Amino acid sequence: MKKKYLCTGNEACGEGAMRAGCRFYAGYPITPQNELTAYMSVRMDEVGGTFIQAESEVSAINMVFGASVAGARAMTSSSSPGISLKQEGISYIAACELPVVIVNVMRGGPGLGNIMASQADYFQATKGGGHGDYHLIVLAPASVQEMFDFTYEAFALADKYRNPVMILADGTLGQMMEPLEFEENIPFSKGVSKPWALTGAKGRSAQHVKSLILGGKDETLEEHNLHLQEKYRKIIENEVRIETENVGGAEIILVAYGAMSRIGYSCVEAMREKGKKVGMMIPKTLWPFPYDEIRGIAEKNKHVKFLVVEMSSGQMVEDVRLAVQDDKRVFFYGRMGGGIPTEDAIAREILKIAK
Amino acid sequence: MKKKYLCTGNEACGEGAMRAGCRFYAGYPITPQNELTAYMSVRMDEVGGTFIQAESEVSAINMVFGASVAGARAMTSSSSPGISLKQEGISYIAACELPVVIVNVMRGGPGLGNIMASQADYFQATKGGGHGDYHLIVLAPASVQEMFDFTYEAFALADKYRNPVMILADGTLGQMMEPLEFEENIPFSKGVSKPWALTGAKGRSAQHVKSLILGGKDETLEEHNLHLQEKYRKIIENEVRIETENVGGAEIILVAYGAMSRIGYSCVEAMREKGKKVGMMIPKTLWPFPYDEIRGIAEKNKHVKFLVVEMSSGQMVEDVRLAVQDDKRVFFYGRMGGGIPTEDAIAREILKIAK
Amino acid sequence: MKKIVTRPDSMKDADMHYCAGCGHGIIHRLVCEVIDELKIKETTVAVAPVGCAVLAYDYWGFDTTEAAHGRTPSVATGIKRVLPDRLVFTYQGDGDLAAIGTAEIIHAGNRGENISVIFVNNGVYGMTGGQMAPTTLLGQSTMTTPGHRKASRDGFPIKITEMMAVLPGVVYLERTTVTSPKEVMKTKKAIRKIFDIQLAKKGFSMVEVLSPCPTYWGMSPIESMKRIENEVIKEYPLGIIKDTAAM
Amino acid sequence: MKKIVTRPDSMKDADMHYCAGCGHGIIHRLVCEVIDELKIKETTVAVAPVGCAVLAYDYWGFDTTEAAHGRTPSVATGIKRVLPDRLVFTYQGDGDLAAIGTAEIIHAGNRGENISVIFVNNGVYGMTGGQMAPTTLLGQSTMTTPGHRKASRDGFPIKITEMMAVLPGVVYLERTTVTSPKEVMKTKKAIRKIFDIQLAKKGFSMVEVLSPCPTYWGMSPIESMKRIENEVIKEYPLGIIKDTAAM
Amino acid sequence: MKKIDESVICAGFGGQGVMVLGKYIANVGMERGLNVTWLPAYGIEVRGGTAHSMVRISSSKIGSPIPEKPTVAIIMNTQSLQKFEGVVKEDGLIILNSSMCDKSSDRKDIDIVSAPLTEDAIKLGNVRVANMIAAGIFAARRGVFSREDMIKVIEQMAGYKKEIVQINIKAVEIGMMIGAKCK
Amino acid sequence: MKKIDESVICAGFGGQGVMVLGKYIANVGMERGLNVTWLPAYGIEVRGGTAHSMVRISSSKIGSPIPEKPTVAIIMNTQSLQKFEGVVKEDGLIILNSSMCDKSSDRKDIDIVSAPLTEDAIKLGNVRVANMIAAGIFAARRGVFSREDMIKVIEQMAGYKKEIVQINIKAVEIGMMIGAKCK
Amino acid sequence: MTKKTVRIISDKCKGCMLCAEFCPNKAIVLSQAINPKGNRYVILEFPDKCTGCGMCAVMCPDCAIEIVSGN
Amino acid sequence: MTKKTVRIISDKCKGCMLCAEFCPNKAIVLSQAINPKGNRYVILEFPDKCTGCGMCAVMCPDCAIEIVSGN
Ligand SMILES: Cc1ncc(C[n+]2csc(CCOP(=O)(O)OP(=O)(O)O)c2C)c(N)n1
Ligand SMILES: Cc1ncc(C[n+]2csc(CCOP(=O)(O)OP(=O)(O)O)c2C)c(N)n1
Ligand code: SF4
Ligand code: SF4
Ligand code: SF4
Ligand code: SF4
Ligand code: SF4
Ligand code: SF4
Ligand SMILES: [Mg+2]
Ligand SMILES: [Mg+2]
Repeated sequence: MKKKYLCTGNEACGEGAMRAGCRFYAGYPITPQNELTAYMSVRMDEVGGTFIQAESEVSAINMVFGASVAGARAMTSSSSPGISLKQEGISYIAACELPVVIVNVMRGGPGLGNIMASQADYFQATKGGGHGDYHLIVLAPASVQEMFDFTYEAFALADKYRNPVMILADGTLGQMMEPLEFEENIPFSKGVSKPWALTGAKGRSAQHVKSLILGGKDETLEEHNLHLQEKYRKIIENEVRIETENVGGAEIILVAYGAMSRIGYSCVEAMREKGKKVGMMIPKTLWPFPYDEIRGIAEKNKHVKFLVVEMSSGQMVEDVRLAVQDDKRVFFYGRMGGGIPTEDAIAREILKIAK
Repeated sequence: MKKKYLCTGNEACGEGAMRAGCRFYAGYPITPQNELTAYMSVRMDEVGGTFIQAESEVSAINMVFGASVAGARAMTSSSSPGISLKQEGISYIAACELPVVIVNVMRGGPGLGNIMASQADYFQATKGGGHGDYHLIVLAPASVQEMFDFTYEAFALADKYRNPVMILADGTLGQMMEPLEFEENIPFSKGVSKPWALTGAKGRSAQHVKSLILGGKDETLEEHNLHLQEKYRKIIENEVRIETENVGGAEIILVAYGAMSRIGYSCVEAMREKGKKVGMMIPKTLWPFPYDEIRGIAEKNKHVKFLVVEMSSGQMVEDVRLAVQDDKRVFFYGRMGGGIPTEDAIAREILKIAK
Repeated sequence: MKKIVTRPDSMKDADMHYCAGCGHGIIHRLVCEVIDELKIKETTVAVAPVGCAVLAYDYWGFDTTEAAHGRTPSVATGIKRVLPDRLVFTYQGDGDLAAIGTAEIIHAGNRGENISVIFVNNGVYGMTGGQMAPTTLLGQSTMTTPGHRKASRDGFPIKITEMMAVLPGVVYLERTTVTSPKEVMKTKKAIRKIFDIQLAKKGFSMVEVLSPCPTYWGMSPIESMKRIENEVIKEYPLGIIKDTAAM
Repeated sequence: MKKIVTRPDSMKDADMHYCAGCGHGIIHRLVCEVIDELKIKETTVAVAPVGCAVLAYDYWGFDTTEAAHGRTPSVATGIKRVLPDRLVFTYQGDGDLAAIGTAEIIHAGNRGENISVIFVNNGVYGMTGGQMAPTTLLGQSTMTTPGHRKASRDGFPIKITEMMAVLPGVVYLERTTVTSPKEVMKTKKAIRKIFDIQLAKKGFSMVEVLSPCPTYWGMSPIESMKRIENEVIKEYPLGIIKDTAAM
Repeated sequence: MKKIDESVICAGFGGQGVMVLGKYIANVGMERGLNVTWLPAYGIEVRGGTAHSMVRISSSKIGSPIPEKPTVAIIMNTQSLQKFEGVVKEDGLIILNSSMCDKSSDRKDIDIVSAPLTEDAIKLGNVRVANMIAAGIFAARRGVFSREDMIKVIEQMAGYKKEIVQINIKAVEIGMMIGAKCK
Repeated sequence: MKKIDESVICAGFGGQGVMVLGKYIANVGMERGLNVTWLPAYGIEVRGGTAHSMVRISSSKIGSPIPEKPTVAIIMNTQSLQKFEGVVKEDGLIILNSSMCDKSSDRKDIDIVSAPLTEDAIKLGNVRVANMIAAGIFAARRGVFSREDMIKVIEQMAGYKKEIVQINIKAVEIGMMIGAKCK
Repeated sequence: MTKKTVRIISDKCKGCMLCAEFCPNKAIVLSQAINPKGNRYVILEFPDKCTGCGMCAVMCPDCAIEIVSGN
Repeated sequence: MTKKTVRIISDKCKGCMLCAEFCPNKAIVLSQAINPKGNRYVILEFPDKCTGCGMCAVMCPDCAIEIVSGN
């Protein structure tokens, strides 16, 4: 039976994790994701899983490292400053190919900033905030339902590719409420078998998890990197997701993700009612980024223009430029530090471009 | 009088800092930059400055935050994993507009990786490894002399713009020796006056340094961000640096920075001797990136192709693509995890493209 | 009409954002009173934490900087080494000091940095909405300890001040509270003491103040004061914990 | 010919990268001997540090993971909570444990995590080439203390084990060394003890082993052992520091 | 089904229940089978001060959870009136807690219901149900929810505490009466 | 000025002074007014094992500090011979420490000087100056540095410790003799 | 000598009642009124009882109490 | 009963001399030879003195010493 709850994005994210079989959560309080941490404390207590309020974000990311090493489905969450502190740990997790889910409910930055919604950690999430050549799979939910669905799926993706997955949300998504629907009796996901996990060398020889690769007898670090790149290529091939609305025949296509795409949608709907030919592209994976999909549209229709709207000074717009390869067709409108582009303002930008 | 020393890049960097009047250094050991830390311990002791071996990289970056708040020229250094740990601090420093110099002598990653040279932290340095919309000025020396010169200048740039500056080097640059020449009696730079520094509210009203901006009576975080963006625009206008060699009439232009540009140079020289029309572009500032300079060449000569060579899976190449706006003309060759593209291998790539 | 007691000179005339009955307000004022007594308003640089007291600089009339959460002592170290003649102090909550900033406070103490630390232990994360702090008492309920804090699941209330007593670089440690005028005055005396120690260049010192958070303790300010006296003090006894400052 | 004493079963037949006379080699072997005695090779998961012992997994014949520098106890916490029936221990240098990992070790102890910690105190950063460690003695010269370590500039040698004794979650603490066969056997007994404590689910325990780093102490292995006996032990006295495990 | 598109701002001091009010209205909308969103805004201050929540209720897919021109503003104190008076859509509704607002609105293009909600709530026996009176006014005035819709959700949200359910129902009913009566 | 372009690999065990040897040669080059680079390579192991350093000396601007085809390889142990024998440029030079290498090189296209450097050094009174003998051989054989160049830099590098300066000069001189003599 | 007494800055008062609790003479009580910040505040209900001892001011977290002397 | 004695795995030995130092009977000495890893190693110079007590093995950081019995 499907049940319908009115709940926040933070809670939906937590419940998605629980339903996916996440049984280890470590986090450290920070607004605007505190409801998620609190929710996990209660739910883990109910099911006998582990909830740890770590002494810091640095410790929390390394606790999930450990839990993942031991084979558990593990998650941590934070908001921008806390995610910055996790960057070393994230690089290690990616290097060790550990399936871990990391949630960033972004807030206004840089520095302490404020607790309003923001999308200014896009580069950090998609280009590598940590050191070295690695990638997170970055999912961008745009509704409470997607906070649940994407988190649920994140664990499967993480296990499938042995790769960390980030849920990149923002303060609006985390704190807004919408009806959430899911099958009451979907079984708690059991995850996949993990022969690489360290559970004791019983019936097999001892094994290790590590990212220090000095060469010599074992593979070189370069080989390991090539292996990672090969994996990333597979992810790019299989996992790109984007939603499009009325792009055929559009003169202008709005590109936005997350909460921003919701506002964009309202704006586009209103403009279409007024007869404007405005379409929309909503990336759901930020890495891998839907370059081909956007480039495809740009090449098919040589006159279509793109307006990228973000709650930042312009980060995803670089990826759209890389896709379109013609700066004259790519426009940007954004606000920072907790400012949210309004429908009106977006509409004005569209009209400006249309001229 | 000019003196000439044979010294390592790490030492040259340290001496550059000392000559620039840096009197506060905090760091934490990590290979391949240990010579720099050790050098600073000795030199600070000599001149009565402060050297602190902090308990961690996190603490070190926040110590230089404090030293900078108090008006000193301050520096910290580390290598890739340690720089990841500094990301929160860096975002705070950028947000608080503190002049601080940060040195990253990159090593193989991700994770613990190894201690060989690498350029895989380009994205982290240039797009923002920390949270929020901020930029570091990123300088990319390519010789021991430039390790000195760029570090010396980094302090002036940091003060001029009240912005953190990163020296992005790698294990090769840090550990190689070359003759270093500088004026023995250039005065230790005194820095500029810093009315914003917190030295006690004597003869003025109390003031603060902060990045939490809630709006209300003071400016909003959005206004603060707009101010930062305005500053970044000025830096872009004034501070872009790139060296070019034989780009006029070139059929292929090699683009590389740092130690990689040295190997590239050898390769290009050899090919030119064989009559190949190969030029070279060596970005010296990675942020601000020389988009216009590269785009200028690309537009002037519609047939020239670009080969970007990096010790990474391809990071700067994205910026070159953004500049050129035509993927068919931008090629990449790179190695990872301590692998260094050889002259031979680069030559092969050039010949492949030339066909 | 003459004002005999009024807002201290170094305290700005601003409304504080704290909840009714919050200990931060009292302790803020005490800091300012001591600074006025010592006439060092013009030579003080304070470091505010991330926590409810993050806006301390809006209330204090001397130079004050922000610090990243928990890194308060590192920031103070940077300032003090550059300006050894200024009075430099940190003001930190228990999350800031005893959780995320554990390494920073211990190593600042171990280096014997000549700074003063005011550690406001309210047993909870006030700013983020009432989660467990490392100092939360067993049996106390918070947002992240379903039911209440259980040692087996959540660990023990941490006595960081007692731990720091082991460090040779730390010369003075005292625990006080603000539950009555008498205790408030003792707290003020303790703050005066650690500032004096710094001015005499004796090294690192700290006052831990047991302070109420009525909002997240879920009780009135008066009940909160009683709770400190009846429960909190049992776990965190008041008094001088270390004194090798020889002053 | 019968082998009476030989490489322990759970120790791989690999040449270790350690310098001649390095204490890590001895302690590695002791760990394996205890694991063999307890017959838990198949149910042990170890956490190696970043430090000279980073390659411990190349020498140990049981499951071993890397951990980021200093985060060793957090990684062990993650593993142990998921696999409460496995023996989980960390092996950490003094830089790893007492500098960058200060917060992690203290809070793992404070949570009373049921893990065992082997803390190899060699008073120096071996792996990175001989910089000061927080445990470096005053007067000792290192790569980052021009002249030698001075308290006024570089702080004091830190007694983290004594600090941890304050924590209720920590049930057993002992300091040993490897300067003679007798001391080596005591160290082995201590390792056995903390593993037994964990197997009995009594909580967090730790052995600190004073260990030589001949290379960066600039002396021969034998001189290094003498230095421990004559100098290091004075600062770091041997013996049981805490025992509330009731075993 | 009639096309419904309501967006409600509930604004007031921290203690006035403007968050719960919004959630309640959103819940009723959901029970009615409509799409709904709810979004809090805690203002610029960390704690204390004025806050508001935003609700959208629609028979079609909801994009933005941030109504730029809300159809309804429930205003619990003076500060909030200043902030939101101007943004309400023409033909919209302002519900004004006259107990805590020292002036009313001059707008002629909207429906304004002003009532001493705090005092009415105190009369009812609990100052905290002022918000539910406002909810009742909203229901009656905009005609999107029936009495049954409103009561069902109270029972769900308040759960087992019978007295609380009762007083909340009372408050809503009084609100609906006020809403029906006023012009 | 004659065009000079030498690149030297110095390879051996950790304790054999291959790092200092490289630095020394680079220093002499710098004193001669040439462009030089020196680069260490600690191999894959953290400590112990085989290491090498790379020197370039040139009358023109030096690009890469990593010689792909070095003109000279100074080989102090067997492992290093295996590693570098093949990369030396034709017409290049291999200097071989026969005390620690159990075989020599078969290459016919290069100049090979094999001498028991360790034993010679022990005879001189300090096993650690084996590397300086190699430096002397290099100087004599490639003809880029004069005896004066070599000695001046020893004095600069070894500084005030007279005996050390003396034994190093001796070692270089012996090396130059070996270099001049061998064919 | 003029008597010392108390001046309560009611706009700053948050009604926490710490002053009232610790007034040895119970001179302070909570008023019914609400200040512009939405808080009930305290008043010196019994000026005659006040000795100007200052205990209330010592406890006030919001600098809402001054001790004054004068006519 | 067969006598216990010592077997030194010279390829593993790094010549640290801890075994020799702690041998109660001074049965072990450093040889002049160098093993393939470039280290001088120890040998059981005086087998007769060896009682098989195992002290040397306890001290060896490199598992280079075994105690054996047999003919
Ligand atoms: C890196 C980082 N992590 C988390 C937070 C969120 N945060 C702000 S204050 C705080 C803790 C506040 O508790 P405490 O230090 O006890 O101060 P109080 O508010 O109780 O006075 C936290 C976790 C942050 N701002 N930065
Ligand atoms: C984040 C980070 N910082 C620094 C380093 C460099 N590093 C490697 S090991 C080490 C310290 C080693 O000292 P210790 O823990 O005492 O171990 P030892 O080598 O002495 O056994 C350091 C600083 C690193 N790898 N990662
Ligand atoms: S939440 Fe607690 S600590 Fe924070 S202001 Fe309110 S009462 Fe004070
Ligand atoms: S450097 Fe020191 S700790 Fe490291 S292996 Fe060598 S002797 Fe051991
Ligand atoms: S001054 Fe003393 S007597 Fe007067 S109101 Fe205050 S506490 Fe009471
Ligand atoms: S103590 Fe201060 S804030 Fe509290 S009630 Fe008294 S005057 Fe008001
Ligand atoms: S077994 Fe005993 S007697 Fe024999 S060599 Fe070893 S230490 Fe000496
Ligand atoms: S203790 Fe071991 S390594 Fe050291 S000399 Fe003896 S046999 Fe060799
Ligand atoms: Mg607190
Ligand atoms: Mg150590």
